[in-house]
Amino acid sequence: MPDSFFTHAPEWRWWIVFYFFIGGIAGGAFALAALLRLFGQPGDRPISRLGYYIAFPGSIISGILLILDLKRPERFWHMLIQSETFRPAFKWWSPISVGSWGLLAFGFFSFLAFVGALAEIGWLPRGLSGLIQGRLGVAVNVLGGLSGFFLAGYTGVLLSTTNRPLWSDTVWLGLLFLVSGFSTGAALLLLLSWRSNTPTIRWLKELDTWTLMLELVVLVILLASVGMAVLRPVLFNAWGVLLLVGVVLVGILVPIALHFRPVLGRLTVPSAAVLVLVGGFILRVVMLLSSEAV
Amino acid sequence: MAEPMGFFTDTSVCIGCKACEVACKAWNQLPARNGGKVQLSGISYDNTVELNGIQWRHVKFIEDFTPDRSTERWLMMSDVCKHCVQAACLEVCPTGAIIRTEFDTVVIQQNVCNGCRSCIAACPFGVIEINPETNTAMKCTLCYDRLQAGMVPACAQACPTQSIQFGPISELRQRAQQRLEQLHAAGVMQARLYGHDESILGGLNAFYLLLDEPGKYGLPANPQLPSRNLAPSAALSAAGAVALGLLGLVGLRKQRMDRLAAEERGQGEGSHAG
Amino acid sequence: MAENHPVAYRYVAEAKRRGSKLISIDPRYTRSSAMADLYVPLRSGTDIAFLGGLIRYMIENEKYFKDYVVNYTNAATIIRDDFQDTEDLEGVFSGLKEAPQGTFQKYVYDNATWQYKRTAAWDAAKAREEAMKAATFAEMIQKMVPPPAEKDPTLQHPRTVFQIVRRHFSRYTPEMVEQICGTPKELFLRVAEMLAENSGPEKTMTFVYAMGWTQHTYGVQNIGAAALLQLLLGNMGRPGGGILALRGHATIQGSTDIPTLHHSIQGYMAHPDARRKHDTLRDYILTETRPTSYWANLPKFMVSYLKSMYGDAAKPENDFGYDWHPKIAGDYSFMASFHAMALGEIKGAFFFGQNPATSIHASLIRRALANLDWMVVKDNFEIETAAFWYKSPEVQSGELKPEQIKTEVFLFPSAQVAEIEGTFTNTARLIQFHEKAADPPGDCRSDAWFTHQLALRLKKLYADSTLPRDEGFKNLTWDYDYAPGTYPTNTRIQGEPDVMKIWREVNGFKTETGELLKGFGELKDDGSTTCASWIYCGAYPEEGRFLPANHTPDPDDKPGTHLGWGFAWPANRRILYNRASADPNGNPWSERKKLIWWDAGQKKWVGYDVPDFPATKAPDTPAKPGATGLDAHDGKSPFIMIADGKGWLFVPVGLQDGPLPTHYEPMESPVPNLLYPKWQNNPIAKVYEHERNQLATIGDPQFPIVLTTYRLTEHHLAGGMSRWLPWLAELQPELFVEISPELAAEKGIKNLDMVRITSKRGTIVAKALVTPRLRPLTVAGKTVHQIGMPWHWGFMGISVGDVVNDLGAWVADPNVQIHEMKALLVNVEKAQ
Amino acid sequence: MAITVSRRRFLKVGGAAAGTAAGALLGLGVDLQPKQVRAQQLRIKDAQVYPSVCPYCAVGCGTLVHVVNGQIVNIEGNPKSPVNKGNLCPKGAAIYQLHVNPNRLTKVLYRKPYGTRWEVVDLEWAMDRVAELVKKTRDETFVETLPNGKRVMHTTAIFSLGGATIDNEWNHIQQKLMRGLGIVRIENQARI
Repeated sequence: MPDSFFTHAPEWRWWIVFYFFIGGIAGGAFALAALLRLFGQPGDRPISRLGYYIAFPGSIISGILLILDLKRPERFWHMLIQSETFRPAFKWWSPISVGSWGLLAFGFFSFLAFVGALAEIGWLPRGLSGLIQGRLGVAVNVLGGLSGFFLAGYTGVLLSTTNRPLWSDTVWLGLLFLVSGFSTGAALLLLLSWRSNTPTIRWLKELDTWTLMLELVVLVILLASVGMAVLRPVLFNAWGVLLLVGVVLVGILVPIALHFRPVLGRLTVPSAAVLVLVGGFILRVVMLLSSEAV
Repeated sequence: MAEPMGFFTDTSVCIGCKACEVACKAWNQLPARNGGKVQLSGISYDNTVELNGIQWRHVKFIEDFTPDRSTERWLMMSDVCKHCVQAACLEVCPTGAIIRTEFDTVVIQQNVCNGCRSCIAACPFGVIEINPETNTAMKCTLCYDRLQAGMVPACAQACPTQSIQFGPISELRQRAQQRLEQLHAAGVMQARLYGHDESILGGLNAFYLLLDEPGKYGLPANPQLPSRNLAPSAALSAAGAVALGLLGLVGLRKQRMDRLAAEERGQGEGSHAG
Repeated sequence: MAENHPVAYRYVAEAKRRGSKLISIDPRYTRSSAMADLYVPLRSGTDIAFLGGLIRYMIENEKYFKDYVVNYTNAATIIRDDFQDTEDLEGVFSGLKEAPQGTFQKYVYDNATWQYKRTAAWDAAKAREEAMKAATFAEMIQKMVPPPAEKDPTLQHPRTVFQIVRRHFSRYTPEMVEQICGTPKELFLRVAEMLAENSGPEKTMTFVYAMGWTQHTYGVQNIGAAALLQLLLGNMGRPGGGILALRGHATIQGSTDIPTLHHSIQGYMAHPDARRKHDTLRDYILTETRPTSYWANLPKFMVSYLKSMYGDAAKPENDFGYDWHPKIAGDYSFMASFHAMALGEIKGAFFFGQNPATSIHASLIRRALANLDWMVVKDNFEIETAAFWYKSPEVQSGELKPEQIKTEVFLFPSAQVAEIEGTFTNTARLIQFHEKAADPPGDCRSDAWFTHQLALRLKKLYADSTLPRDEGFKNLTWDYDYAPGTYPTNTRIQGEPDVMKIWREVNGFKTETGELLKGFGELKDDGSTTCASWIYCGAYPEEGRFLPANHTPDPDDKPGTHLGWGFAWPANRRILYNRASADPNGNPWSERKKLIWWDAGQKKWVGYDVPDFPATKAPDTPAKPGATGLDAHDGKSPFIMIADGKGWLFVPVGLQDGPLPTHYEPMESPVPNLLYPKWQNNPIAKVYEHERNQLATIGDPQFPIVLTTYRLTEHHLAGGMSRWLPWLAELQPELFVEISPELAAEKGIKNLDMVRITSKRGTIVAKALVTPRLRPLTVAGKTVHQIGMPWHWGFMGISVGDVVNDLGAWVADPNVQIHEMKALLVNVEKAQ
Repeated sequence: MAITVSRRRFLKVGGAAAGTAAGALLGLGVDLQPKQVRAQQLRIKDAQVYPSVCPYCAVGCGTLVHVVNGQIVNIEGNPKSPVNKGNLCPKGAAIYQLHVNPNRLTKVLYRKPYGTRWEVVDLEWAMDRVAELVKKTRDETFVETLPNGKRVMHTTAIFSLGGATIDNEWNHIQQKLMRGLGIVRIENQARI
């Protein structure tokens, strides 16, 4: 039996599945928004703002989900502050520690961007739009974008930095989740703006398709890296079927096909986006729960 | 710092009496599963089945018989937290709840743990679980409180056959080596030590004499730290982030090119790099 | 041993580390077997065949310890000419006759022909007549000394014990052992060789047994066979030797010494009995005293006992109250009593920390409980016995209805060990004191409180009686209240008896001065000493010195007899008959195995233990012809309680069912008795007849499987002290039946399937634990399956399960009335 | 101490030798964790200790009972006892739960003849009632002499069962009281 089978499941279940999914979307959406801010046109601004609108609530929900998953939620702050000395608690080699700080940072920057975006459309004093514009905006976008990437990807690194079956039997999970976060972030942006057909949208569509192809490649490499001894007990069952149908077919291949053959007319883009989101969700479900089931 | 202390568990003399399990529960005031009302497991005489938050010692029973009984062995082993010198749980714990003590043992501070369970997933031996009464991660403390008072851990004191021996690691290693030689001399060539040297996680402060391969006892042959995956995993992710960023930039550049081309063709909207 | 007495096993583990060999002989591969150098399977209930085979092997191969056998056993003694062995009578000894009414037996033995051949004519009846006329007890005893027995130290005389034993076991060949026990011959021979190799001057070997040997209709003879073998190998009275009984209750030894048992009174004296010549104190003494052993002192023990009962009212003129003392007139043992209860002959019952509702043939017992007018249960939890009237399977099935059960039931909650001060006597006769640490909760009280308070109330109720029948009780001394001002102040509980006052009475004191006795050597037969238990005398030698509370162990480098820890009766001796640890001249048999030896300089026995021998009696002391007591033995006779000072290979008196162990089949057996086809079972075994107490026939096709029962280390007996404890309940949560993969395949049973087990007397269900630790054996040419079941369960508590003892039969060993739960015939089927 | 240094040194060297940067850094990371000393509250620190004996089998293991404020807080093997040297079996290790156990009875339960339920009754009342019943049954069933003229002075209609789990002192006064009353059906676990 592979060594990872002598371990116990941490019982990370639905809270974490949703956290990984929503955190991925939020991080991906922010990263996309930041890309548009930093390198795009003024015409990209509505979509980038949409990215901020998604990112900040996403970060809040992520935080709540993470806290809810704790067995002692009232001690969530122990992640950040040592309860006995009140010094910061930070272990750079512990993904969960770094992740807590990363989520905090992401929440902070996405909040700034969120405020900036609201200022930009006049819901808040105009002066605050400087948070996403000019030099400060660059800083917020760069740091927020990086933390967004981090948030989307670290969850996979976290799973790999264990001794559990599947998770620790590969080093590709972080990349997979990152790519999936990016694609689902893009998909949500596409879904929410499906009526428009701006260059930004076209860019997003294009980008999402490429991302999905990358995701497929990463997934294949990941499964290959895990090895049969682990795959057989973990994925040669209903979970594997779900992965093939829900992720590979529904979440990746069909959206790609739709991109090249928009058979559903106006509904093609939102349909593809929904499928990508569904696939991204199922990916988290399968990757977490198939290992937990061992 | 005091001398490193630990357990040497000699499974060749374990009689599977489970005194260690109960002595542990009694000293640490751990509850029985479901108040003791549980079902027969059907796995030989093992009905506690695993180490977990309320089961810090667990006796395994392995019936090793050939159909003709030419081989007949009933292996028993009292399992416990290994108190690894390189402890996976300690490594990943984000709150600092898990500490290394002055005895070189690994202890989860119950007033700090917030139940994130990363230690559970990290432990290569499946030692840690949440205690449903406290909702914190729990495992053997090697009776930290007793050690500080100069007492022997409850399980080692209870063990009738000295299968569980407690003492300074250096001394235990010598004893283990002697016992191994004694068994080899007696023709028990399958006997081996597990975790007695640095090859496994820098050394297990609770190490074993086994009568067969580790896998037979449910022990990983080559347990590793979870952090082995951190750098490659993080590097791949970082590279992925760069790749995705570049992908986006390429797209944006293409978009701009398209736009400039369109502008050249007709009078399009002016653009500014943002 | 590793299974049920793990902490005693610690010393075996230690010995094994030093190179000792361990053999496990058991129908099941147990946790002890897992530790053994050699595991030997055998069919349950065939131990005498196996041990007999070993005896034969040692004799035929001359592996016995000759010096020991010649000097320390009765091997050289010649038996009466009219003695006939089982070899002569095809399975029975001479003296078999029809049993009288009321014994639950078909036959009994008259042991007259089993006696030693005397050097002169001896008329015991006439001697007794003479003795009755004697003035003192000592003179009476003197008149009962018989002439010495004839001997042949060369052991060649055909009627020597040695030759009789040789002939008796001549048919127990390795082949016969294999046929009867199902043990492969090679394995048996390896056992024989290992035992022989590990016995002799340099080495000793010990047998460890528990109920696997005792719970048979020939249980006593099982032990007898082991004793015979150990005497042949010279392993008695020596360190590392002997036969160790692993007993199952904290003070099962103490409650046998101080007998809450019907057949004996204190210190292994027989209970006065209307069936024997016990009419007067003199009769009793003449019947019960063995004049040529330490038992010659019995009059002192008995008179001191009567003084402890009746105090100042016990006087020489009234035979020290002997007539007030009740006599037994039948078998009142456990099964006999429940048999009587089933017939409605018992009105009231007390159950103190014992749970008969899950005991032998429990369904019959539970029905019997409904015949009582009243019963008192005193326990920690609501055990099955207390709950029989509303929760038993018979009530569940509707056969009994609570509204129709007249029994008035009291359930008194008990204090537990740490809430009481008192002593337990362990299986090594070591009396140890436990202190009271805290008050028990609520109305929980110690059992001593209960009995004391009950006695005080009864004393009051009878205070005004003038009936002669109540005179004895009125004279019964009952002085256990603390002296004024000495009652402990750190307790809320009132009315506890003073434990040290009880000990005063048990240990004994001089009636004139009240001075505590220092040992049983000080006892007198004239009423000047009182002592309830002569064997416990000396445990409390003076005020403020209570040896059971001694807590000074030997240091690590000392011999390890730990004479400063607790008190082992008699006289703090740790190994009985330890004179045998030295050779006839008083020197240790070997340096390795020395324990006590004769120091010619000091002219006394010295060593690591308290000598179980007159301290200054030299090895070359000759026996005094015609003397009583130990003067009748020479200095080379270690067995001081035995009439000739020798270990008995052949037992002329004391056993009901023969002077030598003989293989018989259990009352229920899959095969005929291969050794003596005419006598399938112990001819004088007891059967408590009842319509519900039927037995399967030999090789009964309806019940082809042998069931043996056992205990688990995780539980305690009927479960009253374990099934209510969450920490223990979770370790073995449910009843199971261990079935070999072979039988499981035959019956279509899978692991954890529910299985129905049926005997001639009942049916229960249990979960199957299919395990290769059980295996089919080939017995008498046919395959015999054995299954095993732990019997701890019942219908109350955290961990519940069917009552395995429901399958049992009321059959008994004729010596001690123990049952036969270790070998039953059953059938096994998948349930549903 | 020497061994500690070498173990630590090995860790660093071994970590570096492992080759991967992360391995080295992380090995170091673990090693850099300070040794923490945390004062533990020993449950039995201020307890009174009473030597006792295990009430289960007949091996007679010595135990120590720890009491704080009149409450038993811990029971464990007595390392001084030559019988068990601190060892216990699972039952012995569970003695605490014989005492501190929610399933334990603390009141006298009484069931009337033909009753269908338990009643909680007063201890003194129950004792008085049992004494009355003993007297009544004894008086009704007492036999002075058998039909054959043998004097027996007994009753066989009352049965006293048990004793092997109970102190010697109780066994003594119980058998004395029973025999004093002429109750001869006395048995315990020794023959079953």
